[in-house]
Amino acid sequence: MDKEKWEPKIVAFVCNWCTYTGADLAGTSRMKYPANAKMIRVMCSGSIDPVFIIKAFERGADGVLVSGCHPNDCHYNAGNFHARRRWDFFHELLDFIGIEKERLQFSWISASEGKKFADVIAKVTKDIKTLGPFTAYKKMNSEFTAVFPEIQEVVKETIIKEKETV
Amino acid sequence: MKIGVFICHCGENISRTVDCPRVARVCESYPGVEYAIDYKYMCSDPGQNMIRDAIREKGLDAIVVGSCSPHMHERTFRNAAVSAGINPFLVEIANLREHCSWVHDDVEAATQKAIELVRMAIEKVKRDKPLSKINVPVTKRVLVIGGGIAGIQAALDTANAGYEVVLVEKEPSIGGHMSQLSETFPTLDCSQCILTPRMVEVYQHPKIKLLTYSEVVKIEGFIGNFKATIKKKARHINEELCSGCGLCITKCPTKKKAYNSFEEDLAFRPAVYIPFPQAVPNIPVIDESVCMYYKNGKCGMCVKVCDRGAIDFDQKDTMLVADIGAIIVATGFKLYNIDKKAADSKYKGYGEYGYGKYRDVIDGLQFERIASASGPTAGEIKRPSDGKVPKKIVFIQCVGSRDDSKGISYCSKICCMYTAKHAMLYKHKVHDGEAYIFYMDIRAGGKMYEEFVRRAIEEDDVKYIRGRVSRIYEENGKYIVKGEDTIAGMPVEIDADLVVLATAMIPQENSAALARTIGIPYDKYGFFNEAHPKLRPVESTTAGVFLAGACQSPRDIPESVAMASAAACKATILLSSDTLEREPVVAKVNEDLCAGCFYCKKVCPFGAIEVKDVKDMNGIVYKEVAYINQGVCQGCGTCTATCLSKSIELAGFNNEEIFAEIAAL
Amino acid sequence: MTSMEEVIMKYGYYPGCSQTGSAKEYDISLRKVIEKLGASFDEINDWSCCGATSAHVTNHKLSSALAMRNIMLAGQQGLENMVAPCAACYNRLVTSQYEISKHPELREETEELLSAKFQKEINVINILELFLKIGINKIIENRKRELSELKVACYYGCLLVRPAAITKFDDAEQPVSMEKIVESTGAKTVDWNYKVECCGAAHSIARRDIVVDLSKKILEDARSHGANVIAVACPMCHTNLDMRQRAMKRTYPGHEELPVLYLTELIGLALGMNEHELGIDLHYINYKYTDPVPDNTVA
Amino acid sequence: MEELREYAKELLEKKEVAAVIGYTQVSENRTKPIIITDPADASKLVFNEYCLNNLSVYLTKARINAMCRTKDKIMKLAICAKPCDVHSIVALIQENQVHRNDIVIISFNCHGAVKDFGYEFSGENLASKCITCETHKPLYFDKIFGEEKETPKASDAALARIEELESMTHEERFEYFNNEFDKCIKCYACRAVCPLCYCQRCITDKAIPRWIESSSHQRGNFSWNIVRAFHLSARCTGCGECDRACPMDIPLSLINRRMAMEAKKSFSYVSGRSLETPTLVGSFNEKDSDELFM
Repeated sequence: MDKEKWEPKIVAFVCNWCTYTGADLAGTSRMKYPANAKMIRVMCSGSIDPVFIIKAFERGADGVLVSGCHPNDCHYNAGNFHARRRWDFFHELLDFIGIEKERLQFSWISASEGKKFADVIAKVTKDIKTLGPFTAYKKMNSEFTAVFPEIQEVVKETIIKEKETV
Repeated sequence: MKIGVFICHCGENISRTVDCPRVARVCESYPGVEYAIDYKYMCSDPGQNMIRDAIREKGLDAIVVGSCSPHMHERTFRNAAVSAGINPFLVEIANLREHCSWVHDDVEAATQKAIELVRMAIEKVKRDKPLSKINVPVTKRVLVIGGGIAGIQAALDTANAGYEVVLVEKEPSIGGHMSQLSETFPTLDCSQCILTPRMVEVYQHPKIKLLTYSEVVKIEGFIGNFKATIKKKARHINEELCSGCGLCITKCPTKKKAYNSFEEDLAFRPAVYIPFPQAVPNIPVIDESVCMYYKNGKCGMCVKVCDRGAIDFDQKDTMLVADIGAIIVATGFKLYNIDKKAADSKYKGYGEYGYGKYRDVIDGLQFERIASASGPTAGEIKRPSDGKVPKKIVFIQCVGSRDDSKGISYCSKICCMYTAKHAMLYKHKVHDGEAYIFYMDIRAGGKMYEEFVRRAIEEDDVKYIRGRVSRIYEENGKYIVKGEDTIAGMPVEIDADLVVLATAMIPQENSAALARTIGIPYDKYGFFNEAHPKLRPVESTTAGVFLAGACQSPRDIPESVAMASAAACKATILLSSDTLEREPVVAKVNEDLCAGCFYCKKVCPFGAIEVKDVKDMNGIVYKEVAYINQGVCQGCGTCTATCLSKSIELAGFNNEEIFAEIAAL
Repeated sequence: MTSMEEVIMKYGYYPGCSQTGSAKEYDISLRKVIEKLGASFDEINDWSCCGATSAHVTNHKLSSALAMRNIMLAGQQGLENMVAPCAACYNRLVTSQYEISKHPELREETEELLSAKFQKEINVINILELFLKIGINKIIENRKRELSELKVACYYGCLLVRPAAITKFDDAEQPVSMEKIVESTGAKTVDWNYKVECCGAAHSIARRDIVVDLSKKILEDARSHGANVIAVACPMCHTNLDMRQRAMKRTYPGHEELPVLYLTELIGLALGMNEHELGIDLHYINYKYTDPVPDNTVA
Repeated sequence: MEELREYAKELLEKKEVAAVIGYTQVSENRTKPIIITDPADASKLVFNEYCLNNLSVYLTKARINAMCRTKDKIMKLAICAKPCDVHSIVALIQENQVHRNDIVIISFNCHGAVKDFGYEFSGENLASKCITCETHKPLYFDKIFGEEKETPKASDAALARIEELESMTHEERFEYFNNEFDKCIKCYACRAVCPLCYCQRCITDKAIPRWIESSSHQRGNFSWNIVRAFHLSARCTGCGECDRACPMDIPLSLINRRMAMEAKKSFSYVSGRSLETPTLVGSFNEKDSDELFM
C-alpha cells in the first residue's frame, strides 16, 4: 500500500473519568478528528499495564496513545502519578530497543478539554502517518497466525462477506 | 454464550454517518452473536421492550448495545437487561455516537469504525463475568465536625431524622462566628436571638452527643464504617458538677491576663472563662497558660468559691473513639489579616495599610464586637485606641479578596452585604457620623440584598466611592485614607477616625491538615473540594463525607444553613439503608500466586490492601499475601498494573476482557 | 549587616546619565565615600543609557535591549556585581534581567538585537544594598564625627524598593534599610508617612505644578514629624525635592526651605569630609553642617 | 579463608543457623554454590575472585520456612555474599521476600571477580560490573572477612557499548536488538538465576489470557525480553548473573544497565543501596517531570 492512501491503526487506552468524558465532550461539540483511533476504556490511567501496549503493537497497531487525568485531578487521588513514573521507564526502554518515541504517546486530558482530545488524536494520527506503518513489528506478525485463531479467520471472512453485500 | 447486538440510530444522530443496518447485518454473522437488530431509538420504551423481548425469545445470555456514551445510558440498558433476567454486568456499550458518528464525516470510515467498536464490545462481553453489588454494613451515626451555624443545623436535621449525632467543636462553646455578630443582613435581626435557641436545642437534643473544646485527631475506615478518634481537651472543670453559676469567673484574680479571642482581642478575660454570656454549654474552661495555679502552684481561688467542687486541676485530655457512618464537615472560615507575612507564606500582608500597626484600622469581626450589645463597648460605636466615638468611618471592601498579588483571587461573597450593614448600624447609632465605603463592584445577589444596600445609600446616607484605597497612614490621631474616585476621575483623601477593612474569608488555620486526617481533597487555598461544582455541591469526592458552610467556599448564613440541611439529607439517605450497595468494580488478589512483595499495598491510594497471614495445617504462618478490603477498594486498578505477576484482577476490567478488546482490533 | 562570609569590596559601577550631569554631586560623594570605606569601583567601559522611563514606555524590546547591553558588557568585563546608584537605572537593569530569564523569546530577540549572547546573570545592586553589603559597622569604624543634630527623614521614592517581586532586600511598603544606614552616621531618623510616596518624577518638566504639589506634601510631612533634613538616594527625587523648592515659594508663600541631601553626602559628612568636597554646595538649597569638621580633616 | 570456615562451623554447632550457603572450590578457577548443614562440611567453604554466583537467589521463603521454622527452634540462615550480592539482599528485604533478622550475612572486602569460569583473574578478564563497582565494602553485613585490595583498572566497555547503540538510528537499534532477541530459546535461565524473579507464577506462564507468547518465535522473544527488562527497571541491582547464565549470550545486563542509568538520571535512585530509602517502584513524587505528556 502506498503511503498516501494508507490509514494508520491507532489504539488509545483512556481513563474513564477524564479523557473518555473529554472524548464525549468532543462528540457533543461535534468536533471532527480522524477515525483511526479506537478507544479502550479503563477505570484509571494507573491501571494501564505496559503489556497492553506490547500486545497492541503485536496486534498490528501502528501507534498507541495513553491518556489520563491531569495530575491532582485523578478521581482516585494518585493513580496518574504512579502511571507517570511507570511510563517514563517504559518509554526509555522502547526507545533504547529501537521503537521511535512517537509510536507511543501520552497526554493528560480533562473532562472539559474536548478540543484538546480532538487535537491530540489528530496529532497522533499525523505523526504516525509521517512515520509510516510499523513494518518492523508487522514483519514479526506475518510468519505466525494470531493467538486467537478463531478471531483471525472470522475477521477475514466477515470482511470478505461485507464486500459481497455492499 | 448467546449474544444480542442492538444498534441504535439515535434518531439520526448515529445513522446520519453510520450505516446502522449494515453494522447490525455484519454483526449478525459474527461468532457468538445470536440476534442483531437496529432501531431508531434503542433507549426509548419500545426500544427497551425490544431488548427485553429478544432476551426472552432468543434466550440471550449477554447483550451489546451500539448507542451513545455509556455515561449516558449504560444504566438504562443494564436495568432493561436485569428486568429480562440478565446480570447487569453482561451488558457492554459501544459508543457509536460521541466517539464515532458525531466526530467523523466519511460514512465508510465511520461505519467501518462502528463495526470494529461493536466487535470489541462483543469480544469483551464474551469474557464478562456476572457480578453483583457489594453490600457493606452501615453504622447509624453521623459525625459533625464544627459547631458553627452550619454544624448546628446539620446536627439538628440529622438528629431529628432519628440518627445519633456526635458534634465536635474545637472552641469551648458552639455558635461559631455567627455568635460574634451583632445583627445580621438583610433583616437586621439580632444574631444572638436567632442563634441561641438553636444552640440550646442542640444541647438538649437526646440524640446529639456534644463534644466542645475537642478535636478530631484520626479518621479510619470507609463509607458507612468510619472510626473517629476525638481528643477532648481538659477543661479542668468537671462538667457534671458545674452548675454554670460563674462565681469562679468573677472571683478569678487574673482579670487582664489574656485576650478574649471571642472578642477579637478587643477585650481581656481571666484564666477561667466562658467565651460569651450565652455560651453553650455554659461550663467555663481554665486556660493553663494564664492560670496562676499552673504557674506557681499558688492561688486556687476558684476552688475556694466553687461550692460544688467542680474545679479539677489534674483533669487530663481524654480520647474518645466513635463508630461513624457518615461525616459532615462544617469547620467554617477565618478572616485574612493584613499583618506582615513570612516570605514563604501563600498570602501577602498589606504594608499599604500599615501591616496592622494602627489600632483603629480594624476588620469586620472586630467592628461586629464593637457594635454588639454584649461586646467590649456594650454596643456603642467607640474606637479601640481612645474609646472616642468616631465622627468619620471609612469602610474598605475587597481587602485581600479579588487580589492575585495578595494570594487570594476569589471574591469572598458576603463582605458587600456586611459592610453595608456595618455602615447602617453606625449611622443608626451615630446620626451625624459620616460613613464612606470604597468599593469595586457591589455584589448583592441574594433575596432582599440589593434593596438592603439601596436602603443604606438612600435612607442612611452612606457615601459609596467607587475606587481602591492606595494608602492609609496616621497623622495626629486622624487616619488619612488616600484613594481614588474612578467615577469622578480624581484622587480622594479622607481623614477618618476609624477604618474598617472587609478582609477576605479564608479557610480555618489547619484546614489542610484536617482534610488529610479525614482523607478529603482540598484546593490551593485550603477550601475542601466538592464532588461536582454544580451537581454534587455538598458531597466530597471521598464517599460518605459531606460538606456544609464556608469550609467549602465563602458562604453567607442562608447558604450555610441550606447546605447544612442538604448535607444532613445526604447523610440520612446514606444511613437510611442497613447495608450500602457499592459498584462491584473492585480488585481481588489470587492468593496462590501472590508473592507478597506488597508493591500493590504501596500504590493503593485508598489503603484498601492489607497484609494477610496464610497458615498451614498446624497453624504456622508460612507466607503473607495481599488482601483487598472489598469495602474500601474504589476500583481504580492501579494495583493490577503494578502487580508484576498480574495476580490481581479488577472486576469488570479483568485481564481477559482488556486482552479481548485489544485482540479484536 | 553582612554575615560572616567575606565582605565583598570590589564592585562594578554603572553611573548612568544623571551621575555625569544633573546629579554630579551624587557621583562625587559616592566615589569619595567608597574610597574612604576601602572599597573600589570598576566602571563598566562604554556603558550606555539604560533607557529609563522613555524607552520603557515606547517599546518593550528597546528598553530591555538598552538595559541588557550594559549587563552584557559587565559580564564580558568579568564582573560579578554592578552598582547602579540611580533608582531608575537600577530598576530598569534589574527588571530587564528578571524578564529575560523568565521569557525565552524576549531573550532571543534581545540577543539578536545586541548580536551577543547573554550568559552570566549579574547581581545588580542599588545604593542601599551596597552599604548593607559593605557593612554598617564599616561606616561606624571610619566615622570622624556623629551628625547628632540631624533628624533625617529617609525618602525612598517609588522605585528604590519596588517592584517587591524583584527587589527582595527590603519591604516594599514599609522599608527600613535607609534608616539603618543613616543611623550609622550618628544622625537620628524620624518615623514619617511619605517614605515611598511619589515625588512627581518625570512630570518635573511637563507638569511642574504637579511636582510642586506632591513634593510640597512630602517636605511638609517630613517637617511635621520633626525632620530637619531629607535623605534621598535617587537623582530624580533630589531634583524635585531640592530644585523645585524655589517654585514652591511662589505657589506656597512662606515656604521654609528644608535641605535635601544624598545618602552618600550624609555618610561623607560623617566620614569627615566637608560640604565642598561632597559637592553639597551645588544644591539649590545650600546647607552647611553646624559644627566644623574635626581638625584632622584630610584635604 | 580459615576464619570463614571457623565462623561457619561455630554458627552450625551452636545451632544459630540452620545452614550456611556459600561457595566451594571445584577446580583451578571454578567454584560452585554449596549449602552445608553439618559443621564438619564448613571446611569446604572458600572465597576468592572465582566466586561468581549470586547466592541470594537461594533466599526463598520456601527454603527459610522449610529449614529454619522447625517446631522446636526458629533458626536463621547464613549466606556468603559479595558486596554486589548484598545489594540483591537489600532489594529482597525491601520487597518482603526475606526479613533482615532471618539471615546472617557473611560478606567480604571484594576487589573484583573474574567475568566467567575458565578465565584467569586479571584486568581485562574482570567482570563488567566490577569495573564500575563503587561498593568494594558491603553496605550491610553481620560478619566481614578478607582484607582490602586494589581492584585492577579496566575500561568500561559496557557503557561504551550503550553509548554506541544510542548513537545508532532507531531502525539500526531495532534491527540489532531484534536479532539478539531472535536467538532467545525461552530457556528462562535468566529468570531462574535472578534473585528478583521470585514470582510464584511468572507473567509469561499466565495462559488465560496469554499476554506473552510462550513460543520462542521472533514476536514471543521480543515481548518476553521487553517485559523482563521493564519488570526489572529500578529494581535490578546489576549483579550481571542473567548475562552470564544466558546460553545464547543475549546482552541482557546491557538493557538492565541502561534502565538503571535512567533511574539515576531522572530520579537519582540506585536500587539496593539502602534499606531506608523507599523503593522507586510503587512510590511517586508530585514534582516528577511532565515533559513526556502532551
